[in-house]
Amino acid sequence: MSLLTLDNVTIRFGGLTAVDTVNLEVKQGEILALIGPNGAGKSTVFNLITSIYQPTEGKISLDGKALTGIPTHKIADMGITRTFQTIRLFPELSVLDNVKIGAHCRGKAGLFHAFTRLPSMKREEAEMEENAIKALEFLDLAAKREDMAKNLSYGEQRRLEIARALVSKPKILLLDEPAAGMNPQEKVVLMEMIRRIRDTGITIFLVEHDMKLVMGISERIAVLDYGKLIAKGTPLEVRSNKAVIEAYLGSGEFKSRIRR
Amino acid sequence: GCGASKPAETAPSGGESKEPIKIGFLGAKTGDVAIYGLNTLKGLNMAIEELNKEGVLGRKVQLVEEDNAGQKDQAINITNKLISQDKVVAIVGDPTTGITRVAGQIANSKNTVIMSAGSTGTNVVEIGPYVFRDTLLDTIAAPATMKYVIQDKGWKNVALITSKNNDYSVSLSKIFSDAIKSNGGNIVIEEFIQDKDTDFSGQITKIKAANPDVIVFSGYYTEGALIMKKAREVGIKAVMVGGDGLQGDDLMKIGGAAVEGSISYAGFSPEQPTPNTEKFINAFKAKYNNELPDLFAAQGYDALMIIAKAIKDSGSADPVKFKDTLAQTKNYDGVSGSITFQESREPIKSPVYLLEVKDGKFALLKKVPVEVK
Amino acid sequence: MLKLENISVSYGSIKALHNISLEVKSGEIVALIGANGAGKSTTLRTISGLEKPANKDSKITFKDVQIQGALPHKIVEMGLSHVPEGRRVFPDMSVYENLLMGAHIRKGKPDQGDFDRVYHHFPRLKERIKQLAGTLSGGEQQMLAMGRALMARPDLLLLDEPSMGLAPMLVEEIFHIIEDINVAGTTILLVEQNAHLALEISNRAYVLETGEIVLEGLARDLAENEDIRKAYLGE
Amino acid sequence: MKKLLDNWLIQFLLFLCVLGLTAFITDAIGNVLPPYLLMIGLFIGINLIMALGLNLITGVTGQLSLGHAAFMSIGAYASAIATVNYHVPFLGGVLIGGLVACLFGIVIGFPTLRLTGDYLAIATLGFAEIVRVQFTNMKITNGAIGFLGIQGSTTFPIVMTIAVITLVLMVWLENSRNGRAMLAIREDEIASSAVGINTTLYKIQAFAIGAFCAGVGGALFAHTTTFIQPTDFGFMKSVDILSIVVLGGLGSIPGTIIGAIVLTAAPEILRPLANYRMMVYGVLLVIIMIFRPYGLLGGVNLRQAVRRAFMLTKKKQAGREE
Amino acid sequence: MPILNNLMQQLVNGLALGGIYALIALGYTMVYGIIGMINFAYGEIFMFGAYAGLVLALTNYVNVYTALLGATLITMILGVVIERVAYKPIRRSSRLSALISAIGVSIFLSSFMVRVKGPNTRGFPTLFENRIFEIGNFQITIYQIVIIGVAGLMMLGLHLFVTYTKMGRAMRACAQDKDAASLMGVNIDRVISVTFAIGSGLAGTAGVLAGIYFNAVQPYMGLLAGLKAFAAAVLGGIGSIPGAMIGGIVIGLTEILGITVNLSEYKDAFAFAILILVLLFKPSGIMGRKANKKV
Ligand SMILES: Nc1ncnc2c1ncn2[C@@H]1O[C@H](COP(=O)(O)OP(=O)(O)OP(=O)(O)O)[C@@H](O)[C@H]1O
Ligand SMILES: Nc1ncnc2c1ncn2[C@@H]1O[C@H](COP(=O)(O)OP(=O)(O)OP(=O)(O)O)[C@@H](O)[C@H]1O
Ligand SMILES: [Mg+2]
Ligand SMILES: [Mg+2]
Repeated sequence: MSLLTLDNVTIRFGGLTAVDTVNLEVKQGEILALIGPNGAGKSTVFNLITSIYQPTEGKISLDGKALTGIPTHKIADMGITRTFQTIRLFPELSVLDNVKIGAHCRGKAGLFHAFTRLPSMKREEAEMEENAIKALEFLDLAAKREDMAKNLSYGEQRRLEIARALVSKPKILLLDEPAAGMNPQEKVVLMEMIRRIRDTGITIFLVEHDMKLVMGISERIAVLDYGKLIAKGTPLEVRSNKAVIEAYLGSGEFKSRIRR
Repeated sequence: GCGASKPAETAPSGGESKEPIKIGFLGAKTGDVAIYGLNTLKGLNMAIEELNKEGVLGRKVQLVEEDNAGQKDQAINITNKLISQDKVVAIVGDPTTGITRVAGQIANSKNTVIMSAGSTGTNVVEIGPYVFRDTLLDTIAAPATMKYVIQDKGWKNVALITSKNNDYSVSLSKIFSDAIKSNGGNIVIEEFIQDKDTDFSGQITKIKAANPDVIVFSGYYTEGALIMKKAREVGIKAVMVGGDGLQGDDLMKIGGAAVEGSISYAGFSPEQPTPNTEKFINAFKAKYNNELPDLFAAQGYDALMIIAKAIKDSGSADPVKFKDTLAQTKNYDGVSGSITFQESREPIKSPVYLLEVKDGKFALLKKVPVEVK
Repeated sequence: MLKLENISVSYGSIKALHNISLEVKSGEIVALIGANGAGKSTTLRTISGLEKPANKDSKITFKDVQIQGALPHKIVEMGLSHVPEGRRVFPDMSVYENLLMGAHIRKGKPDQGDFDRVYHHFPRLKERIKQLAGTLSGGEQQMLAMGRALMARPDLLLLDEPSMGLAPMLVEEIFHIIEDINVAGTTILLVEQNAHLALEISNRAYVLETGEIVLEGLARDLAENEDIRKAYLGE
Repeated sequence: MKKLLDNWLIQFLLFLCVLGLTAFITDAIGNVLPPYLLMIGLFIGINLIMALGLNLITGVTGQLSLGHAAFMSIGAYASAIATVNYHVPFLGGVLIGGLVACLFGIVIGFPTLRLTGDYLAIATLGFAEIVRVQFTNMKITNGAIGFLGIQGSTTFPIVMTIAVITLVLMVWLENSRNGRAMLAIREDEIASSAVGINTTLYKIQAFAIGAFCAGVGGALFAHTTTFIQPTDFGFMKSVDILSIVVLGGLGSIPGTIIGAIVLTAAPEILRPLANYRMMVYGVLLVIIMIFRPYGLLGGVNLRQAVRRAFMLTKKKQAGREE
Repeated sequence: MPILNNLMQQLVNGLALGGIYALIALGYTMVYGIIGMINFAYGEIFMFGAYAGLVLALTNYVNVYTALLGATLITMILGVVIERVAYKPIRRSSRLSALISAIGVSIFLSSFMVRVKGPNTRGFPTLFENRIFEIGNFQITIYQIVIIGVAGLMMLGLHLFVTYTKMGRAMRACAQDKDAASLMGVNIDRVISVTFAIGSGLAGTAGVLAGIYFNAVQPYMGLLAGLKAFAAAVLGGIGSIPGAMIGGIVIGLTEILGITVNLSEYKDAFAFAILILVLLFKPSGIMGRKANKKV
């Protein structure tokens, strides 16, 4: 059952075709990883899905509904949220506010409510706060809820981004290099978290360069090179794909050339 | 009650008190319109110096000067401060109509005399019995000027230029335009500028094409000079005619040869002075580095002197009392001409001086006496 | 070559470093590893003059000259290059201009040899010579940042997480390049999350935890250390 | 559920009490304070109302506006025309002033809010200049000559009451879903839209509310001076209001209050300096920015402090109830 | 065809006026582009330049070149001092703080000039004789030619300097990332000083030329000039040097066009309306690069 479908999606920047006729389906409830060399077009795929870029050609749809031309902010309403490769938090706001803002599209209160503070609005606020704290607890950030986001360390900021994306209860969560800047220990924890998120019914679409993580949790992997899909399959299949090894994986066994 | 908290009443009226009589100055010392305020102030300081040689009712006169930077909210604050904190008996200023209207409301409600030494617009003295001005009214001078220009000079085709963001200019242009029509002239082109503009090439190009006999400009001298420079540059031969806004040595300093022949009216002229005026001019030059007094300085000087005279004549420094004496002033021989307050307290100044720029100076063209009804 | 004694640094009320001391000898590769927020980047930023030590008795010696408190450009002129965290390429300049900026401290125009050296390590940069750096992919930007630093022909190179966000093959490549650069005579202080590879190529290493150095020693020894294996190698 | 309703009622009553108290106290102050100080107080109030509006636009939502005086002038003229030409009562005129300005905020907002940063700043500046030129050339405003005969109905208690209402509503807004969305836009627009915030909508909301405040301030100003001219609302007026917001601390409501007090009073306090007054004023701006680069109260997390203070009063109130 | 003649003449008028705006906008856009701050005191530096030129010109010993040079030098120093005193301490805080600081400086400078030189408008002594050329049926003056010529030359010089010299590159690097630039060995303080010196020097030159051309120097002349320069710079695309030139000329032409179609009273509105209109279709100005931030 396909949740998100990319149908012949292409985008060109000037002369450069960053994503080239990509066909891809993300299935309900799975963890799908998108890997590929730097500059292959992975982040661009995410930007296309979230309408930050519009495809030059092709179509993207969620649950059969076309996403093309829909403004970015409505994409979140429809159930797709994401994290960014370069962290984009609300740096001068508290951790809790960051997450509350993440739940924006699940709220209803408008100006009228803001100015009257009717009970219904307070109820929504309380509920939102509760959900936000739950999300923070889930990502082990509850203790930092009053800190300013910019004062968190890199790894914490990455987790906060996930919490913010999660709190809107998306159908599908796009993670762009969530493990970047984390040490192996932290990556293990992150892996566990991603699994648990999926277990709550959220589909995961993941871009990541850490093969331990990718191979460890993904059910399927798609490989992008120069904007083209060069392979699709289970981790096992992909790992042994010649083209993938050549373009991306390398030997996997680093040996110092000069010492030991 | 009315005037219950008036300071002047707490001090017994008459000569016994040694407290100085305080006069407030309201005007801009900084900001766009600072020039008018600062020149008024020069005249005021002259007056104070002179008054303090003998004193008024045996008391010194003291000037409290405040800068409103040309802003209404500051003007309100200052007026309140001058009245309630400094306890002045009269305020001289502001040279502009707009602020005078605002300050006039307050001064009038607090029973303090206010005399503007420059405002020419409508709805000023109508505010109430404490509001005065000693300016030559455009409604009298402008028609007289147009009559001279159109009938005596025969310049029938007029280019009328208005500074659209200057209330003085907009009001004056209306008067000019009516007077032009009633004297049989016709406006061949009407153009607009803004105060502080420096480039008039666009307007002048159009005026040249309209080929007028005369350029009537209702704004201030800076823009006037620049307009004429441009006009001469493109070969327009017509001279400029305008109101007392053109009065100011800077007209010639900036305009040079281009403003030769320009005609304007004024309630004050250093030319062919009366003895009184001559004395003032000499003292002014001595005090201010050989500078010639301008209209604002002369009117500022006169404003304070008229007020002082009213205080002396009524024997009281209480504005409630001396305002009536002030309103009675008739044919006061001021340095800026003779001043009479009508029943409405609107001033009539006589004569109207028609001046022409000659060899870089304002030369008297004609004195037009004004009938006091 | 480089010596840090008693360095403490705070950001407002947050203390990022407490009395750090470490040393890098000429010709070495020294690794600095530690968890997120341990203060690794802060250490590098302090060395290159971007942050000022908070305490008076702190001392940073580079080539026998005390440099604590000096302005970054002075330190750079002495032969130190710093590839900062997050690449920090000049986004509105072309790749070529970025490289030229790298050679800023050198008198006159950099010669073709410098460019060739960079292109040799990073052929991808040669392909993108005219592209604006801001539109490069993450990995391409990392290559540019390192290439840019090499243009200054530094004696000491500070690298802040050079493998972050790179494809596995590239990670290996980058580490080989680091070795090559070192072999060619540049001393290197390397901050890495990828402790595995970092320890593999370094002579010595320091472990930083919440602003303090908790362990130091030969890289080989640390790689064998049980605690380290658990905490930083994810085993 | 019932408890919540009670709570709301209590809060509402408390709000009314505060308003009543403000009116009462300010009225009492008005009777003892000399007119000079009173008028300064009044202008502080007017500036505060306008600055709170700009703070929402620039401080909270992060959209630099250099045209606040335009909304002020729209409010001033609209209310003047309403009260003088159509005999609308004073407070009605103030409301009309706010609403018309708000309308313009929205109309202008739609096309210009696509712009960001300094491009928006210059567009708002340009808009303000266009408005001013328009007022200079309109019949109904009497052009440069100015609009005469406005009743001097503005009083200290009225200004202060409106200021308190504005203040409370602003605090509420900032702590609501809408307020957070605006803050998010200031912090990062792309991330905001990625979490589902319609950035255009909230920017326009901020502009509309900010313009409304400016319009109300303008209306109060017009009914204080009784006479208005287009030159009263020039670029420097916009700068004055912006200075209040930045000097107080961008996005900080208490900062805006302090800013309004300091910058409105400063020209008066500096009067003894006579001819050096404006020079010192300029230097003062520089010095404050150097020593408090984030504004007088910038960087101090007063939002939480205020929240806490609110909780305290609530608790106290609850305590009294028991 | 008198109408056509008229139109040609107005075109020349518009170009000359635009030349002045461009002249002021060049230095503005440069400082703006490098430091990334709206330097509101720029207009006042321009005013200072005009006064410096005036004072020098009145000494009689001075010809037009020395007056220009002297004024340029004085404003260069002024610019550097302002930067050191009022902007450098807050370089790392928000851009709006710097904006307010700049406003403080500009209030100070204009009220200082009122104190020292009085509030009245001053004419400029004739430093060189104006001459009028008749080309066909329209006229162009030496002053106009000089203005347009100098603006064009300055634009070219500045553009070449910023694009191709080491210093220029260092300036652009500072504009994009100061920390990274300092890690390249760029002396940030020096680069910023040089930027201010050049930018302010240009303002000074523009001040003298505008003084000669308009023959009017006044303590508050900087405000409007600064605003127009700001508008021109943004219209052309912030930081783009050719953009400032184009922006200035477009605004000059628009104003004159407003006058030509009998809407003189709306000419300022026209200028800003065109600005807003252009921005709506090209949100980063005529020559501005689209802020192509990769996400
Ligand atoms: N806005 C843009 N303008 C021009 N080129 C762009 C733009 N965005 C991306 N590109 C180019 O498209 C290609 C794909 O970039 P993308 O960021 O998707 O790579 P990626 O696969 O995410 O790489 P990495 O793993 O390094 O993050 C790159 O070559 C990049 O330079
Ligand atoms: N500009 C700053 N303002 C306030 N705190 C900061 C700032 N930069 C860093 N910190 C704090 O200082 C501490 C050390 O940060 P640093 O960036 O040096 O860590 P790191 O070891 O490089 O971590 P990472 O692996 O995540 O890059 C962290 O707690 C961080 O939150
Ligand atoms: Mg990417
Ligand atoms: Mg780091």
